[in-house]
Amino acid sequence: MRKQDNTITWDTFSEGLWRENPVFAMLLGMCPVLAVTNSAINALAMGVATTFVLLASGVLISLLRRQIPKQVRIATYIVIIATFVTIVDYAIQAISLDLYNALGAFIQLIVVNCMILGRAEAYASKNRPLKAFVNALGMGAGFTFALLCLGVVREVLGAGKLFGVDLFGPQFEPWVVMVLPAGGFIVLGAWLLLFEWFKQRKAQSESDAVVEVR
Amino acid sequence: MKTKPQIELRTTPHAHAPDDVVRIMRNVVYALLPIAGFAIWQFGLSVLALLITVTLSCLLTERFFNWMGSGYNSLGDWSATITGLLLALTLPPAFPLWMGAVAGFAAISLGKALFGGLGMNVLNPALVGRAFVQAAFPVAITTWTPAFFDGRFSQFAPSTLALPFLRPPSVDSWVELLQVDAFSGATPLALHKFEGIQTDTIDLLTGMTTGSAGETSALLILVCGLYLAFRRMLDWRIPLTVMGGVALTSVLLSLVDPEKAPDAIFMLFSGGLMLGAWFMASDMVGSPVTPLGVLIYGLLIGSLTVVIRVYGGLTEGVMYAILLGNAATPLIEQITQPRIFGQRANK
Amino acid sequence: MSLFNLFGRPSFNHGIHPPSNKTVTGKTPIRRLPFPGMLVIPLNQHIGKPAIPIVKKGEEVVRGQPIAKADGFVSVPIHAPATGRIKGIELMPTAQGRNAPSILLEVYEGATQEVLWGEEQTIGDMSDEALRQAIQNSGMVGLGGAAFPSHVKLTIPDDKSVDTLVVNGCECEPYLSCDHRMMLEHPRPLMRGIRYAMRATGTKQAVIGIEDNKMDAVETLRANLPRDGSISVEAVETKYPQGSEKMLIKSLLGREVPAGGIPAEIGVVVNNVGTLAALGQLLPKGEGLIERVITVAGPGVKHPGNYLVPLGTSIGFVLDQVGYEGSETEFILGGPMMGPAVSALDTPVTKGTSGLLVLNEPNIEAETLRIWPCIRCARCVDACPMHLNPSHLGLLAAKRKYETMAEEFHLNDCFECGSCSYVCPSNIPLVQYFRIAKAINREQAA
Amino acid sequence: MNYESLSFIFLNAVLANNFVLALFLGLCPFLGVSGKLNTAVPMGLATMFVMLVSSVCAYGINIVLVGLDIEFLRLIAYIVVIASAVQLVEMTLKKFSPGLFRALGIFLPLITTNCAILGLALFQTFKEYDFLQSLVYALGAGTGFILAIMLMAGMREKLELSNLPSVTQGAAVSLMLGGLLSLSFMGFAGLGGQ
Amino acid sequence: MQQPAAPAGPMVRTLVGVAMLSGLLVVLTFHFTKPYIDENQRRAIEAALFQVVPGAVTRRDFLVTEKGVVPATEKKQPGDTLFYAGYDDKGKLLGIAANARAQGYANLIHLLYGYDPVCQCIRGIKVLKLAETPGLGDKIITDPAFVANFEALDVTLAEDGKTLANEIVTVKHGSKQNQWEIDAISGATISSKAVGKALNESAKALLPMLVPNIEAIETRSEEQVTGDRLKVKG
Ligand SMILES: Cc1cc2nc3c(=O)[nH]c(=O)nc-3n(C[C@H](O)[C@H](O)[C@H](O)COP(=O)(O)O)c2cc1C
Ligand SMILES: Cc1cc2nc3c(=O)[nH]c(=O)nc-3n(C[C@H](O)[C@H](O)[C@H](O)COP(=O)(O)O)c2cc1C
Ligand SMILES: Cc1cc2nc3c(=O)[nH]c(=O)nc-3n(C[C@H](O)[C@H](O)[C@H](O)COP(=O)(O)O)c2cc1C
Ligand SMILES: Cc1cc2nc3c(=O)[nH]c(=O)nc-3n(C[C@H](O)[C@H](O)[C@H](O)CO)c2cc1C
Ligand code: SF4
Ligand code: SF4
Ligand code: SF4
Ligand code: SF4
Ligand code: FES
Repeated sequence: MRKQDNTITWDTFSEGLWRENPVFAMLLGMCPVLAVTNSAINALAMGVATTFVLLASGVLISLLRRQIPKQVRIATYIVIIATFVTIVDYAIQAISLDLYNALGAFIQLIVVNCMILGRAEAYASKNRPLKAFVNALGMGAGFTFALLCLGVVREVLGAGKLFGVDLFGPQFEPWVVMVLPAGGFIVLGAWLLLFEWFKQRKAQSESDAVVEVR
Repeated sequence: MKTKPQIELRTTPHAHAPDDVVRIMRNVVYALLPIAGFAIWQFGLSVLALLITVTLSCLLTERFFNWMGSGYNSLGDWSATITGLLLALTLPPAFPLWMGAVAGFAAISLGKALFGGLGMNVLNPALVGRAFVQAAFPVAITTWTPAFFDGRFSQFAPSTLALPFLRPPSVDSWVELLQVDAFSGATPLALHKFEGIQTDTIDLLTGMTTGSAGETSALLILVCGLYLAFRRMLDWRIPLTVMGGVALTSVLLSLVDPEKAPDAIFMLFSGGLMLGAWFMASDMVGSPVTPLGVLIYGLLIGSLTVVIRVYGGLTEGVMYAILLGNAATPLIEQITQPRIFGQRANK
Repeated sequence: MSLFNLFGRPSFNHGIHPPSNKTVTGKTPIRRLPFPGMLVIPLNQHIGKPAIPIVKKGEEVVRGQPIAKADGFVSVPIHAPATGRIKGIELMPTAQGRNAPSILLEVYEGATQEVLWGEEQTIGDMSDEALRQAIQNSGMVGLGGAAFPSHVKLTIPDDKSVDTLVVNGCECEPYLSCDHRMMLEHPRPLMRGIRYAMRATGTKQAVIGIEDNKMDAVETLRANLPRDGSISVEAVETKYPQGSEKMLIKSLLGREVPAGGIPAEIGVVVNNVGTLAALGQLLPKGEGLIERVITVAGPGVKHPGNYLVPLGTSIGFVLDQVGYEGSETEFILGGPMMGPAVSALDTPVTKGTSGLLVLNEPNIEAETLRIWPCIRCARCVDACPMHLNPSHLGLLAAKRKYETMAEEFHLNDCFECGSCSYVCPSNIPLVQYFRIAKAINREQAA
Repeated sequence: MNYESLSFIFLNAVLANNFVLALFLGLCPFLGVSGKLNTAVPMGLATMFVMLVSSVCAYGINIVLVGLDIEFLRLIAYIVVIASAVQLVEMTLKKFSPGLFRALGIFLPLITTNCAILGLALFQTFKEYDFLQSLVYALGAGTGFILAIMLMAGMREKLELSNLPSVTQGAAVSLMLGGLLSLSFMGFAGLGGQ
Repeated sequence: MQQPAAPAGPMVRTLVGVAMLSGLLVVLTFHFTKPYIDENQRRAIEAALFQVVPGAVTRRDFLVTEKGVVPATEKKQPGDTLFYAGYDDKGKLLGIAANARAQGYANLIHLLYGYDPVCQCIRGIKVLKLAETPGLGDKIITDPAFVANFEALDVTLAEDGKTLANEIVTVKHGSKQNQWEIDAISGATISSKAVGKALNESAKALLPMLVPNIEAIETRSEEQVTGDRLKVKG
């Protein structure tokens, strides 16, 4: 169990970026990760929306953490999260219907993204609002980063565009599979493979180094 | 006693059947060569180039993953060659070469190397490659060109030589210039599904149709398949049950839904069914080892093929049916473990 | 696949068809080999407790004299195969690779081939009890390979009853033809032995099963059948392992021995033709088992054939007598499918040895040694006479899931016939895996 | 109002628009619990069961919400009601059918707030299915989920006995398999289209 | 959420408090964003409407109910069909637009089509939602030859006024003969057929109800020009 420690360090923010990246390291909230990343703009919007919910619910839960009895905490968290999701939902509708249509039901499904509930339970309910905020910002950034990793690859290969900007001209033949569901699985699988490969290579060269020192 | 000989100690049995993996695979390659030859004769240079490109791409990918992994060179077992040849034979004749190379790469990497190489894959690598490009380049893979046009040995189809990553030019004007009237671009299955035109069974058997490079002549495929079956290099139960599944489902559907009733003979000899049944469903790596499992597997593939062809959005369903059959194989195998000798009380 | 066997001979499902390689040896009559200078006679030539020596170092023995006595019921005595002097009792290598206590007998030069021990007995006057005792006294064990004491097998427990004696003349292993020659050359002792076995077990019916590549033996035996019709001869399909008792019973009688059970549970006793012929020969004279016929064959052998060999003769001596080329690398006691390879040429021939096979380099191509991953071709599944799933067992073994193999996939019903390894195009040493798995499971259980 | 036939709704949800493989819903349990067949099957059954419960709940609440013209509370209402309904069912099950509870029970809390469940409730509302259609939709979605997770579990059990390269062990290979399965399911596209 | 052995007071207080807070936030958001969302939706609908009814600048919404065609001022009941009427700046009816949908290759294709009562034909279609394969199925939007099918697609009613004189059919590419046929896109026959099927079914259901009542919507009444903003569900 984490000790109550009020200092905010770089780590508070950065652990979500890489070491505990919700997507690449913990495989949380996979559905939106795969479903809405067929273009970079959707990925970004989803990332921002999720980050907003993460931040707002994190701070509110942290503020109320002493008031919420243990028995009803999950129910309370869900209601709070659902509230912010509804707010985001309407906000996006107000900003752009096209974006709203592209993201489909997945904005509303942020409610059940276990990363958010997980953070609420494991972090926000145990830390000061500011610290929860910083951590949520890191987690949100990590989540958005992962979504972008997928969105960029899938849009570039699948449509020849990046953020809607044509990259290769009209002669480019897009790889349609990339924007289809199968492509989502495969691209995420490929990213994981790549990271794993780097990790193993690093571990390998580290163990080689140890041998050399001896 | 004489000089002490060098004694080798091996475990039983000390005899071994003459077949080994290399020999089986080499024979499959032999059996594929006539089919490839016919495809070249039928469609000309484009198919020749496609066969070479795709096979090369498979071999290079295999070698690349050898190098990434164990370092052990597995090209000698011929399985990547089979994958390449079969994959090329399932592609449309005018398929751009660069897309063929992508297909080969996807086949070996996604379909095989990822799972540990020969024998470890779950789904048929060649079909994984084809399914990948079917989803990636749906236009190119549904572009059919006529067979037996004059000058097929002196010119490529314009789409064949498209530059990598670039959209292949449309073949429409080229096809019109060829002025072939005997064979339109549409495959027998498309003709049947969208225009209600039924191709002659004789034409289906002899390959006087269009379609994927190697799927046209049902008879030739049958002969090559039977060669392997008689040499026990493939399990004849699989093609037989697949074909049985097709026939059975066709007959059943004609009872249930006479309006859409498929014609069993047509279903059997059109499209990629023969090639799929004899060379791809029969890939033992993705099929069950248990006898009862083989029966279920074959019937499943056969019936899925007909259902997709008749009720689905696609004209052809063999590829997906086999992939789904492969995916279901572990489950099928689990429920069909053989009853061992003496297990049932005999009274 | 038995598709082409719909109208063929009776048979079992699955199994394999290795080339039989019996054309030469099957036509060669049995010949007798001379005594070697020294015989090494292991005390554990049979399944059960080793025999207890009753001779001392330096003692003189005559051919046929008992030199070790049975230790309890599941054990048999041993008789001296030649006249000579006991050199000692020492640990010597055996076919199993382990060293075992053995009696060393120095054979007198020019020792006689006459058997100098034994009293004639009238079998018809004996009680069943006495008959079984006489069988034990003869030191008889199954000559079919398992070397299980014959009197034990012929003693039917009170809670079981046996109706049929199956006589196993299949000799399904490639190369081997000693049983074949036995049937051709000694049909009368065989019939006698069958009648003794029927008496001992109380069966009224006996069936001799012979593979249909030995139709001459079928005819010879048919010509020698007793009139009363209690004994019959049946030709069965030539297929390995037709000679395994479970398979043969299935072929001849259509009954399946329950998994993990013995034939007596379904009212059958199985004996090898060699066993019964020997019994028919020895019992009336009250002699013991001191020699046996072995097939010596293989590409490396100059004069392949069937030889009557005193027990305890080293295989090196046998090979010197029949002549062999120097490039051989593999020596096998028994047939190529189940016989163990031996590591030393001073390994002795014992009661359970049915053949000596010499394979040389061309038979063991380098290519066949390469092991590929299982390609799931299902050939092993279609070959396994026990209807196991060797493919899956092999994969499990490679991942060391030995317990799963036994608990869910019937590992212990595998009788190591080698059919699966024989057909495997990936050259996976399946039988070897299974043997290791069983051994490790046994160790874990102990 | 929606005029899709029941059989079309069912087949479409099972095959062509499979919740996991085409719509990306319920991936966490799909990836997390598909390692072994004997946990995947109860998980699938539990999911189907919860889908049926939540389909009924969502249909009911939606009538109330539309009636009161407070549709903007839909999300909150759905999630709360579905979660409580599943809790209630869980408690009833525990009391009256301990056997069933033991088989499915451990999975229930895991999936009450999973996106396949909520997604189903939202989709049936968007598609304006009537009661029977909603029920069939839930049945189809559940069947599709069971199908997908069983196929996946079978394949992963098989892979357990193969020699995976060290980099592909773990989640990556499951995702790739999911991708290939999704490719294979594309064959069902357009089923019943014409 | 284990129930027992907790002081009920704080529990209830928290739940009620959170629920109220959440309700408040949601209601505030709803009210704050509603005008924008409505505006967005109006623009979206009108953009589509004005595209399929060329020349239209204002619109009115109607419902086909059991009672006949009524202005869409009441709440839509299950079974009612919504359509939009488009007028030029002088208030003359130019055409009506209605929704149609059918199963395409990947999923349902949602369309809005414009009906011209003068020529008794469909004057244009707009794809609202589709999940067809990019490069193939989405040619129903991008292929000019296909779009040209809807310059004047004949949907004359049969003499009895209960159905269409000729059902709309999609025919193989290059074989269009009649004004009520749709020339399919080669390579995307399924998507093309879905469009035909969607139009056919919608027109068959809507037009027999609409045409006899066309006078009722012929002119717009002033008060409804702007006030009418009906919510369309996503
Ligand atoms: C430990 C052991 C106990 C046996 N007990 C009996 C028995 O009680 N009755 C019998 O007929 N055979 C018995 N057998 C013999 C076997 O059934 C079988 O004949 C023998 O193992 C030879 O097998 P094979 O003939 O397949 O080579 C026994 C074998 C062993 C190894
Ligand atoms: C794979 C296998 C093959 C066998 N083949 C023969 C055979 O061909 N002939 C034979 O007499 N016994 C054969 N046996 C041994 C028989 O199962 C059985 O042990 C024997 O016939 C019993 O006779 P015995 O006790 O007189 O040796 C075989 C056993 C196994 C496991
Ligand atoms: C991956 C893939 C995606 C496809 N997508 C569509 C599509 O979105 N719309 C469509 O009408 N046909 C699509 N098709 C093609 C159809 O299956 C079918 O081949 C085609 O509609 C037949 O039309 P044709 O007879 O004009 O060639 C697709 C095919 C594949 C392989
Ligand atoms: C009868 C037979 C059929 C085969 N069919 C295929 C096939 O359809 N696709 C393929 O990639 N490899 C095929 N192979 C080659 C090999 O089994 C395949 O590459 C393995 O799946 C690789 O693990 C076949 C081999 C044999 C012996
Ligand atoms: S030793 Fe060989 S030939 Fe003899 S019975 Fe056994 S397996 Fe058959
Ligand atoms: S060795 Fe065992 S597994 Fe192999 S075929 Fe013989 S009985 Fe079957
Ligand atoms: S025979 Fe060998 S390669 Fe074939 S299934 Fe059996 S173990 Fe695998
Ligand atoms: S709690 Fe829900 S979202 Fe989280 S892993 Fe489980 S199923 Fe997925
Ligand atoms: S199940 Fe969909 S995000 Fe977890």
